Amino acid sequence: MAILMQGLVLLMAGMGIVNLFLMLLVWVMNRATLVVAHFNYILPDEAPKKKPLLATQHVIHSDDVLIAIAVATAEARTA
Amino acid sequence: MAILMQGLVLLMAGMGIVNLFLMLLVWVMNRATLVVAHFNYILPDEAPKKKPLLATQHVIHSDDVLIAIAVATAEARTA
Amino acid sequence: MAILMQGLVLLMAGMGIVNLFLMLLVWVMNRATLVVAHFNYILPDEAPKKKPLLATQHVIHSDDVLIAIAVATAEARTA
Amino acid sequence: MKKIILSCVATLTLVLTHAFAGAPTPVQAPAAVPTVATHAAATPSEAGDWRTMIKRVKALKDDTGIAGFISKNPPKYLSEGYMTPTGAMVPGQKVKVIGGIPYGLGQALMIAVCLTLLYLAIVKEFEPLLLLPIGFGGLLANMPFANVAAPPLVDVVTRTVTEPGGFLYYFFEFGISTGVFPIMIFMGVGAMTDFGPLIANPRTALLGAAAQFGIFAALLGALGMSTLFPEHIHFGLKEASSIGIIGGADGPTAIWLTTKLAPHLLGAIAVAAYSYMALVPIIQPPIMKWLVPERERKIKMKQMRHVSKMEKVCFPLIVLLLCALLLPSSVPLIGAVMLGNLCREVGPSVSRIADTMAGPLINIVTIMLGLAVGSKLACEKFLNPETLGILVLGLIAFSCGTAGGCIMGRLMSKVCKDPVNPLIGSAGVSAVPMAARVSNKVGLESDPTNYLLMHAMGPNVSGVIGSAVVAGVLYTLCK
Amino acid sequence: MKKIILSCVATLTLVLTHAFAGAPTPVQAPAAVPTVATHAAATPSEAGDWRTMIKRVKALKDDTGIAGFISKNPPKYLSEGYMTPTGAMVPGQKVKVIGGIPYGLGQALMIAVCLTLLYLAIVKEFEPLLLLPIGFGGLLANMPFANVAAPPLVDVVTRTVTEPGGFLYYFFEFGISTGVFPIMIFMGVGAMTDFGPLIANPRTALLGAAAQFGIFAALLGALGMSTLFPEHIHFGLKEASSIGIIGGADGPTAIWLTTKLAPHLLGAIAVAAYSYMALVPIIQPPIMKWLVPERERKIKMKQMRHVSKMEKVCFPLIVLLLCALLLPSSVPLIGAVMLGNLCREVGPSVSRIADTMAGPLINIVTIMLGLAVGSKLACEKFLNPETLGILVLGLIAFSCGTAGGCIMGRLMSKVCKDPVNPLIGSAGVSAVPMAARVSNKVGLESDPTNYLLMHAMGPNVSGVIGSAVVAGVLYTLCK
Amino acid sequence: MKKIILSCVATLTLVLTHAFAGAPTPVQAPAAVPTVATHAAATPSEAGDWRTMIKRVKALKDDTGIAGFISKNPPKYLSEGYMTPTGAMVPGQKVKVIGGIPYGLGQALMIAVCLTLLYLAIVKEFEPLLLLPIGFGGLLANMPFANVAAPPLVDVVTRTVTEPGGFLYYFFEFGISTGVFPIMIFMGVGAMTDFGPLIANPRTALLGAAAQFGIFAALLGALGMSTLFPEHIHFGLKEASSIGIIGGADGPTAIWLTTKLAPHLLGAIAVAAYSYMALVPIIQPPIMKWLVPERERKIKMKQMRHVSKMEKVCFPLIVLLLCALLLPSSVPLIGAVMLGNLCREVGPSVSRIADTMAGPLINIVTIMLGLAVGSKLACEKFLNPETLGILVLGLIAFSCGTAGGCIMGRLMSKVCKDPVNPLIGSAGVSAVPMAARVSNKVGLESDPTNYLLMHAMGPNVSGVIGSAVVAGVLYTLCK
Ligand code: NA
Ligand code: NA
Ligand code: NA
Repeated sequence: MAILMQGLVLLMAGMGIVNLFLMLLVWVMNRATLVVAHFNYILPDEAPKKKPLLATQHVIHSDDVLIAIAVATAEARTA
Repeated sequence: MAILMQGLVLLMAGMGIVNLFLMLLVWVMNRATLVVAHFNYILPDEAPKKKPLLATQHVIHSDDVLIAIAVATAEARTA
Repeated sequence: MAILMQGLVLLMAGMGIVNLFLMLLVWVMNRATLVVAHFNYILPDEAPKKKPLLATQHVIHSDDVLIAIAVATAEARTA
Repeated sequence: MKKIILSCVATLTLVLTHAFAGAPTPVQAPAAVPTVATHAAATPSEAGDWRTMIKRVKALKDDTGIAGFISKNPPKYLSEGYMTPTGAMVPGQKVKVIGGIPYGLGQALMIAVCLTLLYLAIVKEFEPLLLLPIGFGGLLANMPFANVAAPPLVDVVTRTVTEPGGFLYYFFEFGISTGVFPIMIFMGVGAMTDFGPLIANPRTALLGAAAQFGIFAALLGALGMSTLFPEHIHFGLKEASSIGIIGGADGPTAIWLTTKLAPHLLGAIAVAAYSYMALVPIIQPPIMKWLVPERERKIKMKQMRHVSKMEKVCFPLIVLLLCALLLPSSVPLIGAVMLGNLCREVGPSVSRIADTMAGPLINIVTIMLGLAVGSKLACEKFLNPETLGILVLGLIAFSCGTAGGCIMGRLMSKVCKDPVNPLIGSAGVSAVPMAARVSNKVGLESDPTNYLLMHAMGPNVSGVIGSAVVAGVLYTLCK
Repeated sequence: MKKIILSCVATLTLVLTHAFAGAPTPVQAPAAVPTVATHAAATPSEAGDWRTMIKRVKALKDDTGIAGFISKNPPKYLSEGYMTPTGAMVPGQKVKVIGGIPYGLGQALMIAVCLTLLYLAIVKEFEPLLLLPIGFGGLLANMPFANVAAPPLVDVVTRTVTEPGGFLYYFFEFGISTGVFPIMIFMGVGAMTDFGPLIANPRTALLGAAAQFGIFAALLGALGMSTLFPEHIHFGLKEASSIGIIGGADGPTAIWLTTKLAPHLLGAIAVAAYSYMALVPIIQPPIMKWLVPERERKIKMKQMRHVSKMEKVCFPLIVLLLCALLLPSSVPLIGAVMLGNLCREVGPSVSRIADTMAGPLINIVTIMLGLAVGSKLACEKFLNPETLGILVLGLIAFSCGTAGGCIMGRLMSKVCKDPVNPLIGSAGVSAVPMAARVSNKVGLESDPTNYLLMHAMGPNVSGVIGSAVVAGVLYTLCK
Repeated sequence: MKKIILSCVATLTLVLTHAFAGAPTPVQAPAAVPTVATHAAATPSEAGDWRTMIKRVKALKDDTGIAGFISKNPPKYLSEGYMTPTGAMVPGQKVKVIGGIPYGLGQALMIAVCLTLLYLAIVKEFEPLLLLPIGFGGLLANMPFANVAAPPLVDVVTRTVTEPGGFLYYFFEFGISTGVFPIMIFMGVGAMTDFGPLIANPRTALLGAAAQFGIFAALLGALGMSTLFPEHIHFGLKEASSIGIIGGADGPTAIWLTTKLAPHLLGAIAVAAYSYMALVPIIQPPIMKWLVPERERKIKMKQMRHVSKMEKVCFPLIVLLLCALLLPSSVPLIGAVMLGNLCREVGPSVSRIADTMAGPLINIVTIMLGLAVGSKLACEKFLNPETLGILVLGLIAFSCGTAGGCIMGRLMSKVCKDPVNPLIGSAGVSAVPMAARVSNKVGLESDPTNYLLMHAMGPNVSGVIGSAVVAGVLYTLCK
């Protein structure tokens, strides 16, 4: 049973710490947002934000190209 | 000469083992094909099988494709 | 001061060596150019030199795009 | 075709049987010739005549996998200990497989287990990027005499390596023992994660905190189990903590902590963690529906505000500094995530780095990490009631985490001014982005126009931070 | 929302304060029960009852970063020494931060320094690919108790690792101590560099030689400084050589040489080298304008001849063989560049290799190298007058290198038949391709139709060879 | 231009000659001043005055490559032995180059050999992805005093590394000594290989078995050679096995086995293996035409049946399990190929892994493996009659393998119901996909409508399995 009591202490300490930490984070971020708002000019948003993705994800298949061509051709025909 | 005899034993043992192993493989595969045929539904074939190739090849940017389409369409229209 | 004198020796030796080395290189290259000129047939220049780029950067085979455009245009024209 | 095979088999079987049978062949002459090596470079293998070689060929049958699977004994390096190349002495262990079954049979059973893992990974698509390498690593490591995960043989006197170890041994020592692989995976995770939804709505971080309750529920459960069944299950605080961290639903965090606290459970815990992550769409919905009434499931949340680049760049630094001030033991994990995320958010000037972290680097490390973790699926460590316990506790961890998140969601829904849909609480267990998708799906079932995905990403990514924090705390308190 | 946070904080604070306060809680019973471990697998952490655990929880407050930042003592492994996993004994050092300030405060200051580096890297885009990882590595390494750069704990008797080291420790030992990372970066540099302009116009190599004068100017300066201020600055020949090499304006060369000659200065020197490389567009133009009269800035150079593939393929081999004949100590650096370049020029048949060197490989190594170098930004080594000296000397190095190149440019302009614009001399400091762009820009200011970029690439790339040569010479003479 | 070079050369030569000549320069004063180091941090290099430095500068001439090439002695670490960083003692060897020529001259000859390799790789496109790094590695390793492949200097008492080793040393120890690199290459090979043609037509596996005859022919040849010329050629069973495996026509298999059995032959065997693989289109056709009559060369084979995804996924597991049951020693090689192939066939869900194995991972490993293997092209091991023997035996191996495949092809052609073109037998030596293309080409010469490529891929890929099996057997029998 002694070990169960230790586990209980762990539970309380652990949940307490993770909650405190994330609450503090919430508080800091709420503050920081206000502050940072004045400094947005330092790092302006880029127009079309490109997100680094998995390298293999950009991989396109010639199929895609073929579809693209098909679409393009179709549009051209109806143009 | 003793060592040549050892080599000869190696030859016989080695060729024997590799032949036995691959014959066994042939036999197992012939059997397996029959069995697997009933379970093809588990992993159905994909329509256009994509083969993993060198990562650096074939990575394309959708932008490029879009530009290609645009150019193609434009040219087609003016054609 | 002794150490400063050592530094001075280092300076003279170092600048001397790097100058000598690169002069020698200049001399060798001037010679080599003349010699190599006769052997250009061994490794003929490729038509459009492709430069190694960052792998993740979407190396494309411009050929693909060109082919795509060509096909699209052709199809569009005959449409 | 059949004929040729049969005739060849016949001939060769004859030859080999003969050899195996040790029948005195007619060629007796060489026996009289003294077989002293004929030149200086003669290696020991040349000494002896062709009979020696035939003996060796015959001996091959004792080294087949078949012989291994019916053998009783574990590999020598396990039972008798060994010296590592750096000179450390690893002591031998008493290796005992469940039910006292022979070691070889245990290995055969583990191969069946690994094939099941591969089935789940390939056919059921259970986190295939990790479970396929883990399963394959386990497969290789359990093949008798293949020594794929064996340490090198070291001459105890000269300290030279006389036979290199298996490649899985090197992968493990290089990346898992040092803790480097999980850290590198976390860099990639950071480079792939968008903390925007959390920055836009910081209070959802509390849901990510509440969902860590699963970790501690499983921890208590593990201690309870070993109190209830002291003769079958032996979980101390270290083991219980490692098992609990399954509820963090973050593979790298689980591997990192388990390697440090309870390395003998690494195989089972990694398998449980990734399996349950794949099962999130099955485990969570019933709990969510049970805890959140239909009415609250329909709550629509306000559209999220825009988050500026400056905020996104500052966020990783803020989290890291907070962590440094309060919880240094979580700094390696949080630091790695935040490094990756910083590179991601800084944009084009460092996109080479961010793309590499989220691409080739994480892929390469994933392969080696999966195989190395799989190499710890040894029968004496996996085939026992404790593994069953771990599987049960892992389920408890995920369920309680989901419940914790949902309950906190309902509490926030009541207290907060802005509407909060409690369903996003379940996303706090991380398992990014699966859990967020589940929140979205369950929400859509109640109201087909209510898209919760982006809102659920807040707790989802804060769950990653939350479980890294808990891992640091558990490490400090239990090491 | 606020309410919930506040109420939770209140409750939890209560609980934790209680625990920290060590108040006797009502549950006294277990105290009487002997807490002998209940089963065989009992680990030490289970011994003791819940009070032990509460004590540990309380002890957490001594391990927070806050406690660390106000602590006086450096980490034990630094002051008392340690054994590496391979059995080497690293002796303890007398660690003293400038002004005798407590070590924790020193770390806090270093974190501020690293945040400044990150600011420069992210906002000012100072060589962000390197300075971001370096700054982040420094940040992590200076977080107290986080042990991100700590060596593993090794049991001195059994030689087993009882606690793995931090991941920055492993990055450093793996790639920097061995010198492998700078070499691999150089392979990538070679695979990205076009030596064509140098081959077309070999005499521009002399500009690359003259620009190495900056290295020796800074070297002499360093020796002078330590003669002038013997009580504050202690630069011997090794330190002076490492500082001088900043003037080579090649990161990998600087890191390679400094690791061998003066590893304690690695952090400061790497930071200085990359910072000044980023500052080239600010440092160089005034010097160039001062040394080159307007008239000569307008000189138009002849269009460059075509360079055949055969020449480009032979070039790396010729340079390497010359280097092998005369300066073996420069072979590792030159060899790596030339290997990369050879693969690049050979074309399609080995483009897989060249693309990998210039892509995933250099990227992966850059991440690890940057972080590992950053881990050497320790306060006792960075916060002292010597760092200030290094920064001043680095500026001297770049300036004198620029001057040397320009003066040689004017000399060549006078002597050579074909016109030479002295402005391309400044590109000899390497910092590829920034310095060449500066030559081009300054040239355009005098004559908007005079494009010098391609002509400046000659001295620019020969500067890489030049400083690798100097690094080899300095290593041989000063080691 | 010429003038400036000449005048500079003149001046500098004057200065340096002066220095080298040791002429007493006018400045005599400092000699009287005691040159005690002026401050605490004084390193030994500062002790002594400027004359010490001039002496060192003069001594440079003894360390040039030119001096090295005319020196008689091998590097000290070779002749006197050394301690590795992990504390192993590597004993010194009696180093003797062929004909008793000085070691330096031997190195110069090896550089010529490596330049020839580079020529073959670059101009003749002989397996350039491997032969270019191998040739370049050999080039670097044979440059005197460059220490590119030298082990680190270790202080025997404190065990600390006083000077790091060369980068090729680290590549070798990291990836070749441990056997990890060939395994990783094999993963990539698996991820690039389509076993479909073998699955569709399993009996072609027998052709892959028969082609392994080349291995044993060369093995016997090696033993015969050393019986015939006992004073020049010393091949024991281990050496003969390693030489034989050249006939497997699989680089990684050859490197893996040779590292374990006869590491001193690694350079020569790797070079022979890759060279002959490149020469397959020249070696095979005459043998094929000689052994297969025109009539049989025209045989058209039935179109191949479709192979389902399920079959392709099961295949690697079946092969691996068979191998585990019968030949555990082949499991590492076969396992790696089958892991890669499984990832490939499973499809999109793990394509990240498969693409990485077949892309960045195999490329990175190829660079390091090639360089490391090249570093073993030392003159005392390469410049001797044994290398000539290896080259001859390699040719025998490829020829006999081709013959074995063709003869088995004719046998099958006679026995089997479905038509079999014997030409596909020669593809059994692997050298994927070159040998299959040769079968196709020779077939087309007899009948321009008969495309054998896909049919030849069956024996081609089964040859990979076959030689891995043989490698395992040889390792077990000869180690
Ligand atoms: Na989590
Ligand atoms: Na330079
Ligand atoms: Na083969």
